[in-house]
Amino acid sequence: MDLAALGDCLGTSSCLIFQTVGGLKIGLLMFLVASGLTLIFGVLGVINFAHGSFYMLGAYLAWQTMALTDNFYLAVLAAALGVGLFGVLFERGFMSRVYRGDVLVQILLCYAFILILDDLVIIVWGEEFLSSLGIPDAFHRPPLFVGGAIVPVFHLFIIGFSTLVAVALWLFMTRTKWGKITRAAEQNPLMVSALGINTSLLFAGIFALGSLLAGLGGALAASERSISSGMGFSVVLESFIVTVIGGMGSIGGAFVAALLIGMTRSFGAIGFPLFTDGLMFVLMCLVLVLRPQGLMGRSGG
Amino acid sequence: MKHETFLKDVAIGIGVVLLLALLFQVITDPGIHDLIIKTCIFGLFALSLNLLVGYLGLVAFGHATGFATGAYVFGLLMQTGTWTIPAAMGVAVVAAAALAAVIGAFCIRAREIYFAFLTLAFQMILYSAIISFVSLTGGDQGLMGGYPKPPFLGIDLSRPFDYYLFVCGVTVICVILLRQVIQSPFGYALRMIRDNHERSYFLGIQVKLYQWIAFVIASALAAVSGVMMSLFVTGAFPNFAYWSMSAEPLFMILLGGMQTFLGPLLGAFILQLLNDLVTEHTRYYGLVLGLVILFFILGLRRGLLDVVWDKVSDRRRKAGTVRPASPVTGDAEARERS
Amino acid sequence: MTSSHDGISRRSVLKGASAAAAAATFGFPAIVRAQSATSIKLGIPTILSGRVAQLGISSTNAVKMAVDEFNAAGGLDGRMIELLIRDTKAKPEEAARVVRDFINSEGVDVVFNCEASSASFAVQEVVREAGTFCTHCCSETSSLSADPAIHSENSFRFARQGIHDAVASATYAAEMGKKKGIKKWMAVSPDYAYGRDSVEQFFNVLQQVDPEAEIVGYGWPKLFEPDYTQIITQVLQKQPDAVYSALWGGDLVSFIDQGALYGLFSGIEFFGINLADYTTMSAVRELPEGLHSGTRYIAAFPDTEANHAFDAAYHERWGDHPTNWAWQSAAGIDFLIAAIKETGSTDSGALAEAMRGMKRPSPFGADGTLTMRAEDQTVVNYALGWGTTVPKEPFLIDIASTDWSTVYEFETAWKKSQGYI
Amino acid sequence: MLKLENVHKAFGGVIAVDHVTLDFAPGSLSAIIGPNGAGKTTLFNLISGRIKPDGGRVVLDGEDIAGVHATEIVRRGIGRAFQVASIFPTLTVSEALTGAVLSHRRRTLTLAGRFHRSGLDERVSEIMTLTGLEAQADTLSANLSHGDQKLLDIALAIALEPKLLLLDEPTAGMGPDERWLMIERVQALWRTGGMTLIFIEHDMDIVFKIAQTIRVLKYGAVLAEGPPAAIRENPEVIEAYLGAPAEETAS
Repeated sequence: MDLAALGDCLGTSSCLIFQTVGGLKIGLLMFLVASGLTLIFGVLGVINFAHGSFYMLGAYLAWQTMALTDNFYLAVLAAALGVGLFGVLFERGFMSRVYRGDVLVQILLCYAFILILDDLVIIVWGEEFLSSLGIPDAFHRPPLFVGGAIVPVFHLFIIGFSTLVAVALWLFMTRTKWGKITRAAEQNPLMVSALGINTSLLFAGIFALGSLLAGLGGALAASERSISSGMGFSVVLESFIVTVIGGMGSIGGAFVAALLIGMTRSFGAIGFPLFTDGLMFVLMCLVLVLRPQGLMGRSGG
Repeated sequence: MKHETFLKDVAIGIGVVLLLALLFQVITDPGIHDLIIKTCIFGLFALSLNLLVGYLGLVAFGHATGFATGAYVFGLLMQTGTWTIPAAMGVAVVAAAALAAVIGAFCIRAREIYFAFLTLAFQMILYSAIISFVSLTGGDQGLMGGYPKPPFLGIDLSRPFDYYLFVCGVTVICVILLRQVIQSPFGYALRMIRDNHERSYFLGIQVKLYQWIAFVIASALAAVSGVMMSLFVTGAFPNFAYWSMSAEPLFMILLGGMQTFLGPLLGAFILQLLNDLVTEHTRYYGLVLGLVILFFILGLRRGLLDVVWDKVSDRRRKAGTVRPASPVTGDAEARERS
Repeated sequence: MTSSHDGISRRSVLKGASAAAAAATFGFPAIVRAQSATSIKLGIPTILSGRVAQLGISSTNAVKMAVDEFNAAGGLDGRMIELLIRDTKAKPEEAARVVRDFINSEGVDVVFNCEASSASFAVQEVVREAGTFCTHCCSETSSLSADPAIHSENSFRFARQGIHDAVASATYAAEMGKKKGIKKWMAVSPDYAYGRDSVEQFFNVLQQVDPEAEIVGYGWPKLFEPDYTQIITQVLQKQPDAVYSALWGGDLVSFIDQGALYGLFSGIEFFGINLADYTTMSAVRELPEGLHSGTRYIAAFPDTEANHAFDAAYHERWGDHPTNWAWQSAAGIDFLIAAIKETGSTDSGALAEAMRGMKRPSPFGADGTLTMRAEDQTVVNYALGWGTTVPKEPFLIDIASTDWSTVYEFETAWKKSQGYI
Repeated sequence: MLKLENVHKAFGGVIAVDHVTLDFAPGSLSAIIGPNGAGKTTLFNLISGRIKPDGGRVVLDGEDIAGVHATEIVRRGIGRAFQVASIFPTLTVSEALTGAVLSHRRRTLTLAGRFHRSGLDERVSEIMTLTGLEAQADTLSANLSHGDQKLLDIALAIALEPKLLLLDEPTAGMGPDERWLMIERVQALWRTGGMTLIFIEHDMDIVFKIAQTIRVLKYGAVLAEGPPAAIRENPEVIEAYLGAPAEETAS
């Protein structure tokens, strides 16, 4: 523990900017993935424990597209759509069969997919890790210097893009017909089916959207992270923590929680360098014990 | 009258231990011995978890907390070189129970998926602690360098037969105890809570207290299996506390069946066998295991022993000689319907 | 990606050249099966699945090459080596079970251990009890051989060691420090035993050879950490002259890629002990100029015909380059076969006796030879050095090799400080 | 024996029970009626400890039990059955009742000894006879008919030998003949058990036939109380409640 260092950091503008921008980037990337998890939980009431593997799949698909086309944006798009499609197949073919089963069956079904996907990517892409996608040419420029801190241009892009996605999600949920139906389904699924809305279609759609977000997160993260089998697990745990802290099913909550975790990691790395992971779990336990519905969740969950 | 069934269980238990001892002499392949040992260790681990999952309806995803605590406390005590095996074992189990008492007090406040992941979160904190507390735990390398296994009561656990019989015996004792818990009035109260916790409150059953006690008992038994595992490897390793160690007994429960008392034990056997056979032939063990799980979830829809039991009771039901559900097993269909 | 998977099956390996040889000897291939009854059995526990599968596979690849050659040459008076390779999924308790199974059920003559550290200790416990002959080919943790408490008469380590590397790194770093005026050091290393030991031993030796070296900070990402942003920003703020890192594989690649976005390597000298590795080097997107690396396995070092030949043969058969684990396993199997030939037996006591102090020509030796040091039964005098990385083959240039007499000197001091001698 | 004094409960601004003061005499049989949403079930939940009142006192035999935990209230002698039969699907009738009897005798925390019907058999058979469930002793609760499930729910409460029994619409979801059978059993239980009984009921014929006193709730407040004859004549009740009996009784 090094609280003095943390204090020093909070007192200098360069350190503050350094850690804040870093925390924002980490947090927003986390939000992309976690928002998918929380969206699916909100409507379908299941935790897609295989969500991290979807993230991994996104990274691999992006890498493959990149290898074929050498176009970063196309790679990200292909990963998002590809994983979205995979999500639909997963939901229709497997998950929808266990909605009425108990939690154990749902967890194990997802876990089976974690195992299968981890091996499948090895069979297809080999057991060696793959290099990152690299950043698009437009961002190949020296980093900016802001108040004594260094800020990579590409991080600004990630921050901007993720924020855009967050805003788009928010607009979708509040301004569109399907968004309203989604929120209604979170409150009362029976009512939605009573209204004559095809819930199977709705569920598949939500799963597609949630998976798409995981794929998108995976592809974007792969721009600067190496890709390997098993990379999804730490991600699903983090996403779950974000989901719990924010309130299961709450997109806004996930946004706040992801930023909170991002900042915890960023500043925690200075104050508690060896316990940043533990810190996340402690935070989650605190929330579960003190406010089980999460920061922005509805009560009674 | 009251003790008759317990004595019957004890008699069966003694019979099983004798049979296993005989098996050791008849089948001399140590690979089979190891298979039985690991089935016992993991079987007890899974059975203890099933007290929560099957009999109480609490899906705990952090059951390895007890397992790892048992293994580490035992291993650390043995490494001092001054402890006897039974004493160290006792302390390890009590330590795990005490830890479970604290963790359980928090976890039982949460329901369903929250409970599952809260137990997982506590386990991951333990894992982080084991990894970071290098001076005590050896960090990621685990408790290395082995420890002496001083003989007690004429039992020398460094001899294969002694260790084999020790594991079999301890497992059988724990299974009898667990069966006693399940068949006791307390065990029935657990079933009532699983079926309908709301109604249980209004019958005067303090639901949370019962859940907490069951949580502590299950963790203590998990610690026993952890101790036996520590003896198997003469050490303890952080992956005992890793999340995947908690997933294993859930598989076993799924494979063997959660409605039948010994289902998880069968599940442990299947998983060990699967592990041994599959890893000999392919390194895509995960793929195979994943497909097996899918088959059980979507194809069979319950564990193997449950299937067998349902078949048997179906036939007897048709013959009109048996009531629809055994008090031991509950009834899977009825539970699905509810 | 490229290796064949046939070697995984229980009793495979007597194939290809060896099968041809057997057929030539006995007239028909069916005899291969019967022959295996008297074969020399090697049980290999290793990691074939998960994130580090590549390492385990490369280990077994190297072993298969030597074994096929041995069998093709007629084995030991017709006794062929049979390989039993099992995936232990990097779990120590699984390694213990597999090794017990090897010894008790399969009756292996030798446990050829290709496990990482913690599983190696579990394997050591089993073979120590059973008395089986064992070679550890992958664990770099010094205490495995240095600590007398876990010593076994029949266990030999064929792997580089943390303390040796630390001496090599520190002497090189001190020299570079003088040349480039490096005073302030920082460490970025994975938060597990290997990463911590590596840093501790490096700084320990560094401060002895360069008393002016100052340590300004540590960054401890966890193993398999995907995102290094918070570590990188810390480094930038501490402004050290140089960073020492024991990161490896995909983690190291991610760190370099992410650090490059910040221009991290333009003002800071980077010393990555595990960088010059074929897999890693070919995965880094854009390698910054002038990074320093230790030698893991690289065909360019030692720059000898024998070493290039090994790389070429490996590449031809497996379509890939050897890894650090591959050369260590190759050395292990070479010594083992030599011991088998020398004693004409597979008795563990006899093999151990032959092994102790054995010195053999080897592509991986510092002076063309490797020595199995008798006192602690670990390999020494392997090629050890540091150089500067370049983005293309040979990947590492200006390599300075380490003087083993210096290594011995510091190693002895270290052993004393640990209470091992 | 049970007094409600100024009991108040609101759910996020919506008043469910509005300063209710009621007195139930020992051994009485009273009905609570009122339109849907009048706060009847909420009142039961407040008495039985399922929820805590925002204000007021719930006095049982001179002791305030407001805010006391449900299990403790059960121990003090209040049993209840639910509008939707609340039973244990995977237990047989006799097992469930054995569990309830064991709980009443505070033996469910016992780890020693077996869960045995012997020894308890007498009491369990007695309850089954009282409730007419003898024939179903070994039937799985989930497989019982709707009416029997309601009976079992009541039987579970009876097993606790309550001083005060709360029945929430014992005849809900039953056909006309079944209703009368049920209500006769309830009446018989009350007579033999010597307990105080309060029940919520929508069927006015039943209410007026068997209740000694009737309390009418509306919007959470007590609109009227008194013997059936008085209630029948009460103009406020007629206007507010009986004025539209067809819809209400049908619901």
